[in-house]
Amino acid sequence: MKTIAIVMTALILFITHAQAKDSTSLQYKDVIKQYKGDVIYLDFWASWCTPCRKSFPWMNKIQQKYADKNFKVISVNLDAEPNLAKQFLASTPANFTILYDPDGSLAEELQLKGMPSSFIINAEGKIVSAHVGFTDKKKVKYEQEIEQLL
Amino acid sequence: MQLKAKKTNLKAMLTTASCALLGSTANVSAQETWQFDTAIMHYAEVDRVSATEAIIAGTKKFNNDEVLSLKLTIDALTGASPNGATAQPTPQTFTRPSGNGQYNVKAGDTPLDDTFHDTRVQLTGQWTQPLLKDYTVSVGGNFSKEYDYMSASLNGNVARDFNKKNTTLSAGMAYAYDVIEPEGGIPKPLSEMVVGDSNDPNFNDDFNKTRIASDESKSTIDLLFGVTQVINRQMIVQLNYSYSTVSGYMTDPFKIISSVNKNGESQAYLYENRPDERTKHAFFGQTKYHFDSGILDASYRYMTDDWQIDSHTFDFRYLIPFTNGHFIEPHFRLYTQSAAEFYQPFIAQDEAKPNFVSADYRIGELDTYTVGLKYGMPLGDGNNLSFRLEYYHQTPKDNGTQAIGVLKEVELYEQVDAIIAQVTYSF
Amino acid sequence: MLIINRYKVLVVLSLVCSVVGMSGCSSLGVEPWERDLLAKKEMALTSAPIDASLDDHIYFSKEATSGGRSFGGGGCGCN
Amino acid sequence: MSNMVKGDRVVKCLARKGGFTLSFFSMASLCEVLIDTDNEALATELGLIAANEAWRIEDKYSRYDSKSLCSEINSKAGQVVEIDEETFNLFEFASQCYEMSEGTFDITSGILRKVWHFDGSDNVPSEKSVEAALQLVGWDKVSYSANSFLMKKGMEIDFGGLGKEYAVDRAVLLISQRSNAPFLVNYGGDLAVHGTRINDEPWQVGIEHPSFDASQSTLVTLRTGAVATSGDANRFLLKDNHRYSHILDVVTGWPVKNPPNSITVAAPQCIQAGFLATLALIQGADAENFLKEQNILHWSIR
Repeated sequence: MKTIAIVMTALILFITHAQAKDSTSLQYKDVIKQYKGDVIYLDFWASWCTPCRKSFPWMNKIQQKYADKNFKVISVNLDAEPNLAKQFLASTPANFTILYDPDGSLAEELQLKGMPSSFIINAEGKIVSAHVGFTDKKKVKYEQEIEQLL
Repeated sequence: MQLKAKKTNLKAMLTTASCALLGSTANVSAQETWQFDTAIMHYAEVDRVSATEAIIAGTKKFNNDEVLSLKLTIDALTGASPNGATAQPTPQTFTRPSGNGQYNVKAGDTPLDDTFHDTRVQLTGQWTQPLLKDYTVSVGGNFSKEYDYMSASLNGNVARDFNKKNTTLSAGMAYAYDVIEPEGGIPKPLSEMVVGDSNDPNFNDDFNKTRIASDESKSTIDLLFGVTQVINRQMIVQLNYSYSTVSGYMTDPFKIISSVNKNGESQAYLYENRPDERTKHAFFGQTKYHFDSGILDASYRYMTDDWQIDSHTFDFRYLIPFTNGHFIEPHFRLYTQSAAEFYQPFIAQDEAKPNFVSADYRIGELDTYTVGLKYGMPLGDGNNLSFRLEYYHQTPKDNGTQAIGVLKEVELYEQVDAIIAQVTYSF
Repeated sequence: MLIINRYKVLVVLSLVCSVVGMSGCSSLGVEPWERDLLAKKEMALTSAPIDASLDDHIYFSKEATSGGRSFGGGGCGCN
Repeated sequence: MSNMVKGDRVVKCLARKGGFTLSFFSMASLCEVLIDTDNEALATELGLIAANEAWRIEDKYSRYDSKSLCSEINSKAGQVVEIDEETFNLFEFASQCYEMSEGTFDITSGILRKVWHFDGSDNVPSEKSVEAALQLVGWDKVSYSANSFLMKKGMEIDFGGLGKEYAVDRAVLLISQRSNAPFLVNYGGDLAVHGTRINDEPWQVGIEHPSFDASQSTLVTLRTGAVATSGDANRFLLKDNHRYSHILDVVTGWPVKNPPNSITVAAPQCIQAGFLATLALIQGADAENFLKEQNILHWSIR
């Protein structure tokens, strides 16, 4: 009985190494260059993340509400397989820009702490604040921060 | 352009599509509604106890990530369970726990008391919510009432996430208070069961001499410390240490022990007596590994307590999903425990009466294994149905005790076979 | 008998602490956006809570050990 | 003989052997409801139920009515639009039709009418203009949820292929809830029957589809279920003596090669019959085999 216990604990301690990341994909400076002068709500989401789905209707609303005050919602999909994102988008309409970062290079560059993560970026391209998660209380705070920058 | 793919079930698909439109049953979007899990489980042992248990559990997620879950459990128990006495080559007679009436046991049979039919109702509630940045707190309560037993407990738990939620440390505490009010009252420990004609005038006085109280209680404090660690994209591990101390009445008022002479023949039946303190330590390790499509759930639990019971539990499940959303999940569980210090299958009449003694095989040396299979299928619109069938086998062991005299000819450690059948529907 | 038990407890306790200590280092774990498999409900540590509570009740009333995965269970006369 | 007037919408009630015929105009078709009852008041009430429902559906989903929800959706293409449950259910049905037909039955294909005008002339559109129109066609470019809908700027949706048949089925549903008198609903060739007539006599209906000259009408006897007709013989283009039919292959944007002039299909519900008829036409020359293979009862006129 003793040996099985040891083997079991060894199995639990079994550690694998993280895969290497190639760097041909999305970088922060490229994303910002395209939207110079806009205040940006940069959101990171994935199809398997349930709170992310709840944030889409709100992002649609603020994109429409502040569209004329050069405000942009940019959302970055982090699904490894893009068709998962397509299925997600087929049943969750989004009227804002969607970028794809399948190997997570932009996510890594910005050191995401959780999912969904969002960054509020001012017109000069500087990150003003970073947030994790999406709830009713948090979305009120996010909208206030955005309004201050507009 | 021809429709290449052979569409044989076009008419069937079309019927469901149009009936959804014209039947226009409203499908409420899932955000704010309750998620329900209902289950009926039937546990049946061969010639012994059988229980049917029904559960309805509801969970509601609120929009700031708070979760409320409520659960109602109703179970009904019937059948006979061993009263602790040994089998004998001759028929035996025992008094019912209530003191009125007897029941007889045939020669060679393990004595079973069939007065057990009981219905239990249990209500459980748990509230969980995030706190500050990385903390999650949860508080809950539990109330359970059956004919002769009442139990109430409260629990609290706090968990903190580290290093991007890869590591979670949690600490929890629970307090439970149980009261037992057995039919016939609390027996006097190690007193002799009065066996005789119950309408004999002084039977009642003799019976009452073996009673010391109408009810007893015990309280339990549990502490639980855990660490959950994500190893990699496919694997997560949890390690828990739990400490539990129980003080109060832990004796089973319905269990007795045979007092036998040199030739192993029962001379009397003594009511058992267990210590009123028990401290348990349990170490639990679980890992879930996601292969390409299957998911392995393997766990090991080591428990040791100051009743000198050590136990090892191995549990393996392997979920095999199919493309149409169905799945099967084979399950294998192995359990072994050493006997409690004061466990004895019988006691010699001339031996000095020990302080604590019990012949309840469930705290004797025991090996058990469970083999089962679960099959699940989605029913569309988020509802799913699953069936579970398991076979559970118990092998009580002699813990080194030598059978004496006639006890050699009877089965002292009868094995138990049981079936667990469950249907679960969630919507 | 008593001494050996004490020794067993120490061995297992030290094992747990080493794992806890080691898991603190950051090489273990995934980035938040790599949790697609872990996010599945079948990958939850207690993925079938109803089955778990029914099993806890059975094994609590048929064996001498309970809990470990969560609090000790019980709450019944269960003989 | 009496008329019930609702604005410019009139419901005429005519007596006939064994019952009444209620008739009105909706969705550019003559709509009739034949009810076997000698109770004129009941007949008129049931006729009004059907007519009001047909007009409600027309006002809501007609592409030509600028105040309709359909027009609002088309004008707000590129933005997220609020939709109600009925519209969501219609989109769910259209989405399943899109999948069952592997993309050839698509309610966003109305845009192709901008480049194709089947007026019997020879102005076949250029390759480029068809290609440009195709960019704005494709149900896969749409995203919708239980209460919101979004499609690309410039795209348009058209309930033409479903609207009339849906109105027939809705009329059958509402009337059968109100009375169990046997009746037949016929909206311009798309029809459905309900209830069993005296000594189980079938309904005899001649289908005068707008494109037919009198000699070619199809006589249908029907005891249960629904029938829908698709196809329009006099809409085509003729160039270098090649006849371009008005049935378009949504994937290529070009007409389907020699489909039948029209196909009438029978099915339990009118909306199913309508979809199957349109889907069969899209199979072009293979239309009849396709329906035979699926063992679907049909009549085809070439």
